[in-house]
Amino acid sequence: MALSREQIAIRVARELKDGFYVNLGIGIPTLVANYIPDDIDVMLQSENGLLGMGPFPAEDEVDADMINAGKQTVTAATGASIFSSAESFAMIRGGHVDLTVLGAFEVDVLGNIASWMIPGKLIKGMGGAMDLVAGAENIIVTMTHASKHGDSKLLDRCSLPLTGAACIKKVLTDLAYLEIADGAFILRERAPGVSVDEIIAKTAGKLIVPDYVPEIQY
Amino acid sequence: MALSREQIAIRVARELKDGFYVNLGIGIPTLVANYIPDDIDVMLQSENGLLGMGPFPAEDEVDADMINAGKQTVTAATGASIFSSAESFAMIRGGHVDLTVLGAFEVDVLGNIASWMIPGKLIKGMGGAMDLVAGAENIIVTMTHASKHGDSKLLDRCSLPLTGAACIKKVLTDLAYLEIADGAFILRERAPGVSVDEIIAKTAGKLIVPDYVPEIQY
Amino acid sequence: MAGFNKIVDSYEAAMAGLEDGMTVLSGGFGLCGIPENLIAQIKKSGVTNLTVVSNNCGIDGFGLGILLEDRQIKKMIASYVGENALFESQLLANELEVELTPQGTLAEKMRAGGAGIPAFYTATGYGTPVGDGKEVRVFSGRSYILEEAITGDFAIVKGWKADKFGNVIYRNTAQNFNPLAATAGKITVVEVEEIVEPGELDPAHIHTPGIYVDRVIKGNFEKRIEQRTVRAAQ
Amino acid sequence: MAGFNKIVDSYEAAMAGLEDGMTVLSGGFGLCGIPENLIAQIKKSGVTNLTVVSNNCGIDGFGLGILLEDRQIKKMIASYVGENALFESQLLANELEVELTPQGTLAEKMRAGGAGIPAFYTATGYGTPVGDGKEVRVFSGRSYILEEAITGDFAIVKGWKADKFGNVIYRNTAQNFNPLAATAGKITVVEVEEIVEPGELDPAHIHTPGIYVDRVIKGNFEKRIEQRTVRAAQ
Repeated sequence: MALSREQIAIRVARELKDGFYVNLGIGIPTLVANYIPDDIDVMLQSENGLLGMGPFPAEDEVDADMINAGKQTVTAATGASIFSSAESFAMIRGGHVDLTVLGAFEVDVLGNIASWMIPGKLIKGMGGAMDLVAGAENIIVTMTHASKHGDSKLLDRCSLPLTGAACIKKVLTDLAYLEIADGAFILRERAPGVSVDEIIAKTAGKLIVPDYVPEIQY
Repeated sequence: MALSREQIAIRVARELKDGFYVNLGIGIPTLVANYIPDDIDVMLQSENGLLGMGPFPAEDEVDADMINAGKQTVTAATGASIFSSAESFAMIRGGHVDLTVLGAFEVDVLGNIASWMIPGKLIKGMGGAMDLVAGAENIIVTMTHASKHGDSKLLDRCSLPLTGAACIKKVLTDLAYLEIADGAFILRERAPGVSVDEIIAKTAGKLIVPDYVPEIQY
Repeated sequence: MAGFNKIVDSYEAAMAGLEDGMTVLSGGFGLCGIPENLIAQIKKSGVTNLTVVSNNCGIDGFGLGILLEDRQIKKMIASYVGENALFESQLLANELEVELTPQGTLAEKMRAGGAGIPAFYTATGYGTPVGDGKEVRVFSGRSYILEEAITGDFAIVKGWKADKFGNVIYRNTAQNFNPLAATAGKITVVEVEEIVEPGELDPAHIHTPGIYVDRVIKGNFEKRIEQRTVRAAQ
Repeated sequence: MAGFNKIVDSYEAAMAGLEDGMTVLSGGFGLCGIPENLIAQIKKSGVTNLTVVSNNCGIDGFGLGILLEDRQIKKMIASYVGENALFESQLLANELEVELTPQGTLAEKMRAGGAGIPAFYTATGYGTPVGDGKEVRVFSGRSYILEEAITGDFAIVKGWKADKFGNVIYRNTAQNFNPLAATAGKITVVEVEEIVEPGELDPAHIHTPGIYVDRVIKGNFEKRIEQRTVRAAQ
């Protein structure tokens, strides 16, 4: 069965390592913060200028001057630092963030990602996404494997305008965890109860299927 | 008679305007701080990262962590700000400093300045001088009109490696105050008792002498 | 002597000199740390054909969104827009020009504008529509695009506290683009919640040194919250 | 869990991994705000063929000057050198390579190195020997030269206070190049006068956020003064 949003977040959280600085995009990536393993410390970076993002505030802690990149009211964790947008993106673009998790419309076998613009629809802008994909060595894309109409989002070449070129190496969908290398998706794990055949059917881009593809354990 | 170091500083101080942010180089320019007119406020920028430099400290105020660009112990004036070298030169290179006063070996009719390097002698480096001359609209160069050997320092073309190209518009020497425009020095004022003929004799670069050249008043 | 006293007493004086066709840089991220009263003054002044540079364009009826009501904005340079219906309708009707710029590039462009750097290379946007028509250059085997600095005729900035010299500190994440905009305006206007005496702000912890600031005004702020999010009571 | 505890207990541990031929970025201006104990540890370690990037090179017997004694520095990138006789003699004997860089360009190169900007244009140095061999480009009628970023294998930094997460503040003008070097080291080591508990430093006034810092050590400092200048007693 396809993974739930929470299950995707739980699987992503396993990629976190002790001492990681992590930027979590809006949507499913944000949920990852709820599943950080107890035995590790990570520090969350919010690109509007906060390193060490804490949980949402209690009612009496709400502060209009303390928000995250999703414009939600948040708190600062003990030991946080707050800075300008230029400093924040110096961190991001300078490669100091250990892991970035973000959503996408499409990913392809070259590691290209399209996540910000659907021609013909209203274009709201890329925000910090282009900076994040250009700045991080280590990026996990989370998305559904196929659209509601059944069209694969894992392609040979992205059809939509790119957010970044040749920058994605890891994709977690509702069906599978895949790595991108040497011009192909490599199927590393599958959602519990999802067959390799289903993943093959829903992956338009070149797919390499190893002999053994374990199920993701929950 | 040629101006003393103090007289040069006094004349330069007359170029200060109320509300000016000013960077004073090492040597004679530093003395300008002693002659700021009582009826105006200026704020001194020191390129090591201090805006609002105060006087030298009293014995019991000496602080190894509070120095100026000449590495002298100083104080911070009330309302000062302290920042990194990048921020300091953002101010300088971004054109936010209203007036820069610095010394030179040579200046020429194109506004070129040479102040940092004499081939064959030990080269100590340009420090912040190249940034200052490239960043300021308004620069006053102070120097002796001629070398000890009588060689003019106001030339058609600088003979020494440049600190900056086409950036100097005002020169105050021990003999005269000159502006640079349209490929010539324009003699605006002369030191008390110094004849126009002496200035002509000691100026190698093209010199324009207006009909009336007042003496600098002290 | 007037000296370094940059305090003005009215919003008219704060925005004096703003004219049709000028470029205005604004601090703020979403509705956080926006110079809301300076924006309101721009609306009141009725100037038009503005180019506005800001990460976002406010919402319907608040922040920069109110400058859309009388079509005062000709061109918007931003990283993320469209949180308001009026923006969308003017955009679709070609009444508004939009130049979308990655958030980090936008921040760096403003900083560069203030710091005398006319252009810089960045990996952000390479291989995307943002890179179209821009010079590509390879450094150490990686491709980068050339991005030019941004400056403005005015910068409008929201601070927390300032002194009369124009030294400013920001509160929490209301800092965002404010100190960058502050460096890059020919005339930089800062509105703050509190004016303090010179010396009250720790010199080593001033976010915007007064050299960048031309005018300071004390305002009252609504500080509207865009996404009020709280955790469950314990 | 080790987590974000970056405190090390010995200078050996602080500089572990430094090898012959590496590039070291150092904070400090003159003798102000120099990481004096980290420099001493480099001397003790005996590594050679270093490229050192710092505004100055200390004086005879103190600061980076001590690395000249055993000829540990192969190349110096600085804006102003020659405050010490040993430097001069090694330079004249061609035992030391020097790349003189304008102070503002040097600061910006380090910042760029930390911020993922491989190169930028600046007016500084155009038409001078600094511009020789560098690309010139005209923006808005003015000529600029292209300058490339600097990064280091190590950055050595002197802070005032730090917490175990590596958040650092600097004291007065001892800030100078320190926060810039801190961003541009593959391994950034900060020595401080005091280690404080996380949360003691105001989040909005941290000069160097911990993300840039790999190791923190508490040291004792001589803080030698280069030009002790006092005013006459009243």
